[in-house]
Amino acid sequence: MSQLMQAEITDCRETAPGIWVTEFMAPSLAQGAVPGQFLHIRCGEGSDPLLRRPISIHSVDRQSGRVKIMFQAVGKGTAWLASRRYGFIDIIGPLGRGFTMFTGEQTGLDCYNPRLVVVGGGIGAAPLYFLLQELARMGCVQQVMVLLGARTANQLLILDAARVLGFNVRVATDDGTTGYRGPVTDLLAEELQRKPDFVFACGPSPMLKPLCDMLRDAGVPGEVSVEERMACGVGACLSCVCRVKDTGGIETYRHVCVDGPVFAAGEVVW
Amino acid sequence: MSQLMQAEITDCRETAPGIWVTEFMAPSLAQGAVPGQFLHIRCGEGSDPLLRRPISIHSVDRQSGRVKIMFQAVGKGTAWLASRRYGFIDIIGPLGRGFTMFTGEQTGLDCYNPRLVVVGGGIGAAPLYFLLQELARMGCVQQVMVLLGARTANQLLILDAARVLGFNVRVATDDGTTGYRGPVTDLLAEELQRKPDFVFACGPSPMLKPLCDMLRDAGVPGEVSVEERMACGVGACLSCVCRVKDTGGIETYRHVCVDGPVFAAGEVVW
Amino acid sequence: MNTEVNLGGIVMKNPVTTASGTFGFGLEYQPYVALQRLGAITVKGTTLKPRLGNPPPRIAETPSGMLNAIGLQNPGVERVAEEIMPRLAGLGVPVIINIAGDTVEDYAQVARRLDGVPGVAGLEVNISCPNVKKGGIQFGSDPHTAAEVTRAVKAATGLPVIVKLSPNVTDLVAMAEAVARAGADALSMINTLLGMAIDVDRRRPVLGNITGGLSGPAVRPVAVRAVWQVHRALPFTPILGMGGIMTARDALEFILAGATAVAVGTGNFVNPLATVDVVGGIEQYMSNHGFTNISELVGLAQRYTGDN
Amino acid sequence: MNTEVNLGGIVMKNPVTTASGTFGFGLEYQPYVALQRLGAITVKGTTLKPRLGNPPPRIAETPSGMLNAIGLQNPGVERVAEEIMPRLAGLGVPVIINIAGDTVEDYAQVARRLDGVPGVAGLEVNISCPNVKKGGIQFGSDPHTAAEVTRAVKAATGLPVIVKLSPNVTDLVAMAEAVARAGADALSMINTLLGMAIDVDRRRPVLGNITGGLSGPAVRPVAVRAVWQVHRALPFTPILGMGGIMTARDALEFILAGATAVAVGTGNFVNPLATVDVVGGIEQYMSNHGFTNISELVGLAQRYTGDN
Ligand SMILES: Cc1cc2nc3c(=O)[nH]c(=O)nc-3n(C[C@H](O)[C@H](O)[C@H](O)COP(=O)(O)OP(=O)(O)OC[C@H]3O[C@@H](n4cnc5c(N)ncnc54)[C@H](O)[C@@H]3O)c2cc1C
Ligand SMILES: Cc1cc2nc3c(=O)[nH]c(=O)nc-3n(C[C@H](O)[C@H](O)[C@H](O)COP(=O)(O)OP(=O)(O)OC[C@H]3O[C@@H](n4cnc5c(N)ncnc54)[C@H](O)[C@@H]3O)c2cc1C
Ligand SMILES: Cc1cc2nc3c(=O)[nH]c(=O)nc-3n(C[C@H](O)[C@H](O)[C@H](O)COP(=O)(O)O)c2cc1C
Ligand SMILES: Cc1cc2nc3c(=O)[nH]c(=O)nc-3n(C[C@H](O)[C@H](O)[C@H](O)COP(=O)(O)O)c2cc1C
Ligand code: FES
Ligand code: FES
Repeated sequence: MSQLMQAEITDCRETAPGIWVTEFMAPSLAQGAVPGQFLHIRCGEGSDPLLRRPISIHSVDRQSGRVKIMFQAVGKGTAWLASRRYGFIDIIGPLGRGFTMFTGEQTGLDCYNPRLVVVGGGIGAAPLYFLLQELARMGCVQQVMVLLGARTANQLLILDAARVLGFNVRVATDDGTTGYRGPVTDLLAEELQRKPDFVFACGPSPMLKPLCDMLRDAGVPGEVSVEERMACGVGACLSCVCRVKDTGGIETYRHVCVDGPVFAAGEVVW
Repeated sequence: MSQLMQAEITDCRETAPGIWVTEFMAPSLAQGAVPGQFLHIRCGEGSDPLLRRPISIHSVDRQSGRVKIMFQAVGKGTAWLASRRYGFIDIIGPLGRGFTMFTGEQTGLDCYNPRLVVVGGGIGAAPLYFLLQELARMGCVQQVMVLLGARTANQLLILDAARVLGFNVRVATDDGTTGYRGPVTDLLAEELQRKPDFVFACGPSPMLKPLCDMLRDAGVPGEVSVEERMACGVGACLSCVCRVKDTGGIETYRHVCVDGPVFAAGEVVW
Repeated sequence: MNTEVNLGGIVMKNPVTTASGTFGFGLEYQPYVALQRLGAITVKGTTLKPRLGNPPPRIAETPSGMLNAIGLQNPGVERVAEEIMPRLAGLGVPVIINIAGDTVEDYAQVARRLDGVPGVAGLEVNISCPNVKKGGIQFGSDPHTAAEVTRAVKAATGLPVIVKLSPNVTDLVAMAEAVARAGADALSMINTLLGMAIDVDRRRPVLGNITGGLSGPAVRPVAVRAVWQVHRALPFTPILGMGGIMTARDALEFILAGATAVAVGTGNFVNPLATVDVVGGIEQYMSNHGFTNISELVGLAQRYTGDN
Repeated sequence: MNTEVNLGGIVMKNPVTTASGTFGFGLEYQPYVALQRLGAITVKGTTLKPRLGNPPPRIAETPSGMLNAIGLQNPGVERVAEEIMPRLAGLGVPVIINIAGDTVEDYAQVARRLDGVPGVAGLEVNISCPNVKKGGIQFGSDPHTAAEVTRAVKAATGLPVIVKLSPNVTDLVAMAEAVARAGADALSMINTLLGMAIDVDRRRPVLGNITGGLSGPAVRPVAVRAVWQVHRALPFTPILGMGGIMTARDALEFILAGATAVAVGTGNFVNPLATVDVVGGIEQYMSNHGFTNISELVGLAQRYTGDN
């Protein structure tokens, strides 16, 4: 159940150039959240910046009740957040629908011992670490291939952490400073040859759009986490729409904050 | 000459409940400023709060180039300022006309070895400490009577500091927790019996208004530092007007930021 | 202490409601807010037929404000009456339904359909939504058509009718007078200011709809002025004031200017507890300053006439 | 890289000037700003006779904005022409004088007096100051009188005439068309939005004048929309855009929406270097994005027509 809370910051550090990880105490989140869900965080004290910022849950430690977010300082809200080293942050969460594998809802993933691919691009890797944590907890490490892409080597996120969990990881960078030189979707194309059972992805639209096309063409089901500007975060303001095709093929809007941020790959109209 | 500068904070502490002293490096101010002048300080990063806040110079150390301001955290601008413990503050200054004794301008104070009274009410004492520093430097300590008023004992400012400089100080509090119980103007009434040569005062309007009347009635010249809301601080926006009577007795507006904040006591129309 | 107000026939136990479109149908905020603490709940703009709304992006943040171009996405009056109202009726809080349409007849039909639906305490007629191309803006900027819509809605319902005014006009008082004469039981103001933002990197408007409505603290001075002017001209017409209210002090600006009740809009997004904080803060203010009835505060700043 | 613009006959080496009333006569900011870096300096509103202005308080801070009710305090056109212009003429920067009046004849007389005064590059006609009771607001909200003022000023001077529009109107485009037809060489927008604030503790308006004009970042979305709409309707009439510009990115929003030049107002109070920062930032943007002439940017966002 989502709550409004003041969570005490226990750590905040820059983990890669411009990428920050903030840790805070939030036992209810650590217990109740599902990978893919997000938090709506107040990033300022006055009225500028005004709106909360949606940030995914990066990892949880159920034991200690600590939760982490990983974010890129891109504008004034995230810059403010990065400047908070102690004290409290004002959070609403957990919000949204996470990856359905963990929500108990019906999913495209209904086979036994499924072979999975997890694809992260840039800061889109942030929520995927929580996903990997859960997959590891379920003992799925062997059946998962993790593909990570970034602009350049020092922007590759969650790589070491994923390997520590025991996952098989392949990487791609735009400038070839490490791994494959080119888009991470090229690596996915190779993986799709092996007909995986399900693909999880999070990243920028220019990565997710072709990715969804590839999944459709390959006939592989999957889920993607998408972004849209949000005001309320709770389904009240109707701002965060994403165009989707419903099962009957009819196009309509769904709301990223309550119907998403995770959508079936085939559902999203790019 | 006034400058726009980024001054490094060297200290910030709460000196009385809700009253802060911030010290920063600003050699040009330490050298060039005159008691009664003020600084126009940016109190925030985004656009809320938007405008700079005028704060008087509290003390200067010409040797080290350090300057102090003393301020009450009353609203969001001053609250922000109080939260800055290190880093830089964005200042314009020194601004305005200080006490004329130090500006080389003509003044009502044209006698030899003048007997002076300095009257401060509440946070109005802040700029008066700089005045006392200068008077002490000029060797005037013996001829000066300092009167300080406050709501209650722990809000009495610059008392110890003034005594350390060797000044004679009398105090008044509204609640009688220390010194005379009642307005500091009652103490001034007593002093005026002794016909001092000049009175310097800074404090809230409800103190300055009767004070100016008392000086007029006693025929004693003096100067008061007044406050008005400011946007530019440099005479460009025409917002900070104070109604004054010019020498011909004609009422007009003067601008607190450039014509003040120090005005001849007889000039101000309350 | 008495904080009860009567907003043109809608009795509210305190003067605080939600601004239409910012609080969904109330239920979205139930996990966070004790809805029973509210004087009323004003829900999303409702039209005759369901609407999908505008293409994204639908919002943009601006300094101390936001632009929105939702485009009146809503499930249509039928579902509101049949599915949503039954869930809201049980809360024991008056529900004000904001209605909109493309034609005068649309408004009347929506009003008629809602007449007698349990739980509906009043209608707020949105003649001022800047995000709907047909109707909407025209109704809100011409006194004659505004009066016509008002008359049609009044004729179609026995419920109290609040007419919501747009600030995007030269003469707000003329608009207020026209709809008051046409029978409006109360006025609400302000709807959003027409604005836009441009994405400098992509060199195109940020919003899918190009222009949108500006709300939030940024617009508060405009809203307070609107309430002040209209209350001065029409002292006996109750006003529901809104625009940038985040705290009780903000709300009190509106009340002192002449608003009988206030609505919190964008503030809910920032602080989901904004409404109840406002309720508590107003009570605190009244007890601190020795006021026993909220009505003593309404328009009190208008009495000030000194020169300084 | 060419950043020169022609604002209805006023040639500016870059598109950046100051908003009238926020930069005094320029000299006040000389200790902080290299004035020669500016495309032009627009000075305080000048009237036929000196004016004392309104009683204090004259300003109030609001979220991301400020209210002002200066009331056109100024030394009168005679002193501006005789004493101030000689000091400004030597700077080598075009000076635009903002003029105001209570009657059409007032405007004409001020314009006539300034004709031929060395250093004066153009006039900005303030038909929209909300803080002067006689005239002012009326001229700015009625297309006919606005056109009349424009014609009178044009007839009285050979200088380029910019007419400054108020956003406090229902139909800004109609105002723009009226003054353009009446001969305005350029339009400037926006003047301040009418607003007010109430001191909740003292239960009275904050400003001595009760209402005032809202400016600063808070109003930027309204200003950008104004420029967008007017440029769309009158693509060949140069626009001086202003309202909440603090940075080059803010200025570029106006230029991309259709402004030929921009003015920094309230931003000067926050950052005295705002104008020169904007000049530098626009140059930086042009070189980053491969633009060689500023004219390529004017109205560029209007070309966008896609659905997303
Ligand atoms: C469900 C969800 C989960 C997210 N998770 C993460 C995460 O784990 N780590 C991370 O770094 N970023 C994440 N983002 C993106 C993050 O919300 C934006 O980077 C952030 O809002 C930018 O705020 P700003 O003030 O720094 O930037 P500004 O550009 O100043 O923001 C201006 C406005 O635009 C909105 N905005 C800007 N970029 C985005 C965006 N990409 N998505 C949605 N709104 C945006 C802001 O919220 C704000 O309202 C997520 C977005 C969504 C929708
Ligand atoms: C020349 C001068 C010197 C001053 N020196 C000092 C000093 O040494 N120490 C000190 O504590 N205070 C001083 N003040 C008062 C100080 O400027 C205000 O307390 C401060 O601006 C309040 O800002 P805020 O954001 O905390 O309050 P808010 O109430 O949020 O401020 C809102 C707006 O009102 C203005 N404002 C509020 N109170 C005052 C005031 N008393 N005078 C002028 N503007 C005001 C603010 O600048 C701001 O624009 C001085 C004022 C002036 C004019
Ligand atoms: C996201 C959003 C949606 C809105 N939808 C409606 C609506 O459907 N009907 C309406 O009359 N006003 C609508 N409004 C306007 C608000 O009810 C209110 O008048 C305005 O936002 C000013 O108040 P605020 O500054 O507190 O938000 C909407 C505002 C926002 C921000
Ligand atoms: C203190 C102040 C004084 C102003 N005086 C004038 C004036 O004399 N004439 C005029 O046309 N506009 C005047 N304006 C309006 C500005 O020129 C400008 O149109 C408005 O402030 C919006 O720009 P900004 O948000 O950048 O300040 C004044 C604005 C302020 C804040
Ligand atoms: S952010 Fe308000 S509905 Fe999604
Ligand atoms: S503050 Fe601008 S003139 Fe004094």
